[in-house]
Amino acid sequence: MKVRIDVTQASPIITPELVREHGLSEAEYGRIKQLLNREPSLVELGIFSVMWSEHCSYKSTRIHLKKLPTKATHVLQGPGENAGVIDIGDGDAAIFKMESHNHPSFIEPYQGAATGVGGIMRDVFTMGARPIAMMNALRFGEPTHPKTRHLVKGVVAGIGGYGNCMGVPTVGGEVNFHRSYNGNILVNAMCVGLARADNIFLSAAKGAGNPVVYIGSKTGRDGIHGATMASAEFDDASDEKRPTVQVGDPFTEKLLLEACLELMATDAIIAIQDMGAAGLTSSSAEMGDKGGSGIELDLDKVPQREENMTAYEMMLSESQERMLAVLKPGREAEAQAIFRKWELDFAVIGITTDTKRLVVKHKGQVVADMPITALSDEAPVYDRPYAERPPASGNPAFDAGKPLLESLVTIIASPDMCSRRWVWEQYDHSVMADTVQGPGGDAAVVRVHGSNKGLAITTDVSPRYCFADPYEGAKQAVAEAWRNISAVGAKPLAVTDNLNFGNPEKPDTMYQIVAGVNGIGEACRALDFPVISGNCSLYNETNGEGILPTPAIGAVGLMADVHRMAAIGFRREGDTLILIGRNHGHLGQSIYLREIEGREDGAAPPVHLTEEKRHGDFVRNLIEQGTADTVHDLSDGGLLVAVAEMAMAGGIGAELVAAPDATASIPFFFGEDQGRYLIAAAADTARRIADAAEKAGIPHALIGRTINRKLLSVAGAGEVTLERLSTAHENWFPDYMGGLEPPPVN
Amino acid sequence: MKSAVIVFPASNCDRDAATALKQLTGQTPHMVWHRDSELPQVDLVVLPGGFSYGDYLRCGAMASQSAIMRAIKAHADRGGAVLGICNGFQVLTEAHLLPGALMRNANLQFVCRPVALEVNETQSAFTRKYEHGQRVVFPVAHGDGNYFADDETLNRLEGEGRVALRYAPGQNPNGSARDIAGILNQKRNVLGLMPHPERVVDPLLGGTDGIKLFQGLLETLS
Amino acid sequence: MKARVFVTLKNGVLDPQGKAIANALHGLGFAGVGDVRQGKVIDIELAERDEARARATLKEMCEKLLANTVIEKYEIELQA
Amino acid sequence: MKARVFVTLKNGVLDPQGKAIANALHGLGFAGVGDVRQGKVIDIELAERDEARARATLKEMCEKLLANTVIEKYEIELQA
Ligand SMILES: Nc1ncnc2c1ncn2[C@@H]1O[C@H](COP(=O)(O)OP(=O)(O)O)[C@@H](O)[C@H]1O
Ligand SMILES: [Mg+2]
Repeated sequence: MKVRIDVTQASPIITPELVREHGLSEAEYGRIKQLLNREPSLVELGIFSVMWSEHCSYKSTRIHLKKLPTKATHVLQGPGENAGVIDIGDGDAAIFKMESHNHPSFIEPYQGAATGVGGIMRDVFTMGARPIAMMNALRFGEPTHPKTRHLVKGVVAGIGGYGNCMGVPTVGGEVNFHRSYNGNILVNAMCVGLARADNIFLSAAKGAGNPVVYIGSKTGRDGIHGATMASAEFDDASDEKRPTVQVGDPFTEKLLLEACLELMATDAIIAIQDMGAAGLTSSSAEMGDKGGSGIELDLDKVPQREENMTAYEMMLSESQERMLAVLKPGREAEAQAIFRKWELDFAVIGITTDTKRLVVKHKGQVVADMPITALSDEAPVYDRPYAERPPASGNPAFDAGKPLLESLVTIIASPDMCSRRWVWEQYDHSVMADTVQGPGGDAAVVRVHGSNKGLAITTDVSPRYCFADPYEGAKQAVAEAWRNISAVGAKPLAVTDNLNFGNPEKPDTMYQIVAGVNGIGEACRALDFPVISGNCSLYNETNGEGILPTPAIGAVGLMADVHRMAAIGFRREGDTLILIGRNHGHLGQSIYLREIEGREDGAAPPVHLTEEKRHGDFVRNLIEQGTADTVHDLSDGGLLVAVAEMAMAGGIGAELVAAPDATASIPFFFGEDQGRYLIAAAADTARRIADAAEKAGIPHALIGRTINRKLLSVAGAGEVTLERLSTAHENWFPDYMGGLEPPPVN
Repeated sequence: MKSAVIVFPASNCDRDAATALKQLTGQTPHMVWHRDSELPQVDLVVLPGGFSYGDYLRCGAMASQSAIMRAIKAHADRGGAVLGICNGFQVLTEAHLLPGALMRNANLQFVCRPVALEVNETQSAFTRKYEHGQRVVFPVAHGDGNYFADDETLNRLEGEGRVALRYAPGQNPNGSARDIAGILNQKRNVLGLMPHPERVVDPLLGGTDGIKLFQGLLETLS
Repeated sequence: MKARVFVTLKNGVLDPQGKAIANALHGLGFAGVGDVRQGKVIDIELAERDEARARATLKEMCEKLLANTVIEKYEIELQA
Repeated sequence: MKARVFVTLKNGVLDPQGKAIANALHGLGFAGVGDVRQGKVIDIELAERDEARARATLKEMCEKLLANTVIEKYEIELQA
């Protein structure tokens, strides 16, 4: 953005070009003049440009997001705050949200991912929670793309670099590779925090005459216009247009966390809000808006890292590790003492007013003076046209002669299905000494410190399903998250989403968004699974090429006693394997088709939400009663992949019966029907489980047992050793990353 | 046994250490801020894991200059026990309470995983409850655990029986010289180690192999 | 030929390490310490004997690998 | 006064970062790259104007904080 250079305090002439550079349409600019009754100053133009950006205003998605279910008795705070809050009993609350840092991570993978982690943590601790777990959902381009390796390496190191230093365990996530992400990777990070339900902090700056204080790091010229960048498409010239990338400082953030929690133990705070995208601008406007008050800022008081910063730069800077708070009058000194102890900047930079206006002063001049509603309520809202597309359909043909177990080896060694150990070993997943289940299972489980309760956490979405059928695919993402939480024995409580899509101005993409939101809404209603927070990342396109629709779902569940948690690894030889759920042999859009037949076609698997719920409730009940301790849900790769994962995790082999119909062996073992679980239990327990399923009318089948040899065998199809499976499964990632591509130096 | 856990800016295993101490000694440790210049009356001082000062410049470098370090040195000189875990080990080497240095992991990556160790010396309050050669599994979680010292120092450490813990053959996660995971000072009252014993004191969290370390201290220092 | 490459953060890019070092030096009682910035120095032995060619190669190395030009700048020094 | 401090690993101390860079350079097809070593460069602004005193102060900073003399050596450069 060239504008930075010629900023003068005197009102420049605002040219159409300048308006365009600020990502505003002609009509939007007309609206701004109308709302102000005059031409905006340059600072005001900058403020409008970020507040009206897609990233901050949700102008393309707002009307659709309204349709999501957000309420339940256990929801203490739904969307609209920095993060959502749920009641988890005993006066405890879980606070969580997921957020993207896609564009910055593509430009500078280490710092982009690191600051993404820092940003989402601030969203959670600004509400009074101590972060207790992190997740990350990552999508990269195809492995052979020249940039992929470098991006993987940088992103993973950045997530670890920030999260590890913060001392918050990173307990899980997802990694996918697909060519549609070649030019637009996705880095979605989720943070879960723990607070007392009666000590939650919100961002409404209620009341006039209260001091507005700035805390954390100094303001520099970082990432000016990051929010508008996150709302624009890339093209090949983006390299040159790069705004300064923000560098993360996890050390300062750790101090900020401790200092904020210390201040929150007093009753000095009226409102508090992190400075995320669009920094000072959005934090002050949002706090004023929610509090129904006005805010007056004196920029001369803002702690500055660089000399001669203009008002425009300060208002738009995205320097990290900063917070804005409104205190009760007279409590400044007490707050300052806390921040001084933690060696952080602290400054009173403004005051709340009763004017409902945002007034910004700099060097004795008023550089912006605008009604706050112009930035929030009056921000544009679009009902963008969309073009409905029939979903992909059909159950594709396949070569029934392919050897089953060889295909299994190929699949579990493929980029999307191989072990992610290379990734998660770079994350500290056991710090805080409450990680009961780390990465590698269906859901991570983190104990609520000092209790027997546990929070189960997962993130899920299968973008290939969403591309084939945006509605069913989005339902599937919710259902899979719900299933993963049920599979460890927790009760699914609430959802956060991260809606990653291409350009909403294209009717095709807009349809993906609309259908996706509808699908999420439908599934969340059926599963009693409210959406309590989320984030939208649109314009994930390069040279007109959009990503697969990727509505990532993060979810949290609660278990009463972590000692009863189920896990995927086989525990005993001689256990019976019981499949819960119906096997239709659905191969459309399956991993099998893609990896073995090289095709991405057919219908996405349909999700039957009532079955999903019945099966999940049934399995969770067994776990809660202590009847089942070894459970895995069936998803990518179907039954045979699930069995292989359970065998590798437990180091115990298994033998499986043949498919009921010998000619349909491949769909039986690799089909991706939804709503299914696999349970391993001692023979007599298994009989009881089967009886119970029978009584409840739940489809079930005994499909094999665990054995005292370290191999996996299928009747009539031979066997494969666990060693061969594990080697294939574990080696892809380190082999790929160990390749000759140069590592970045930092 | 009375203990203190030192809190540096961006220590992050301080709570974990305190929880383990409370569980295994029955007494709540004192949490001591790095800027304090005096220690409370304690038998054991724990320098916890974490990223003091963000690991900026060098891990442990800035923390080793904290006001509290002088008191910790005096405590060690008096024969008081000092346990440095992970970042705490780095601080102890930077403060010259232990020889050598901890460098960047050989593969330049942070590593978090359970690692098998061999208890190499049982002649210390920290290791007396283990058998010589016993295998234990503690998790490691560090980016800079690659122990380095010159050959003369390494020979001396081995000769004087001060290599308390070694990574089991084939398990060295960071390239440490002679598979060293933890070392003692000459008086054997200061132990620094990269793996985290405080994370393996609860069967629910992946093992209980760390319990004996705290029990040994409890028996010796009570 | 021996070369020394300096890779430092661009002006205006936050340098958390430099900031922490400055604070630590103040804490140790070193008065009069102003701004501190930390960078990398990379010493490289090259078979190349022609200075111009060496410089060109080093520049390419910096652009491709040694410096992250989004946030860093570099300087090249040749020692005969 | 401005000072530049170089902190590099002593000879004989293994430098995994340097080695990784050398490998990466080879991987990128840069022939004729020999040994590579990576160190730190720390730029410090000082209020001190006397060169001798500045040098003495910087030496103390290095010994106390900037370098770990068990594994590192340092050089000081003053820029008036
Ligand atoms: N896709 C979505 N579904 C539900 N809530 C959403 C979604 N996207 C955003 N929200 C909610 O809208 C609010 C604003 O989001 P955002 O601007 O990302 O917050 P912040 O600036 O705090 O990061 C938040 O409360 C967020 O939880
Ligand atoms: Mg926020």
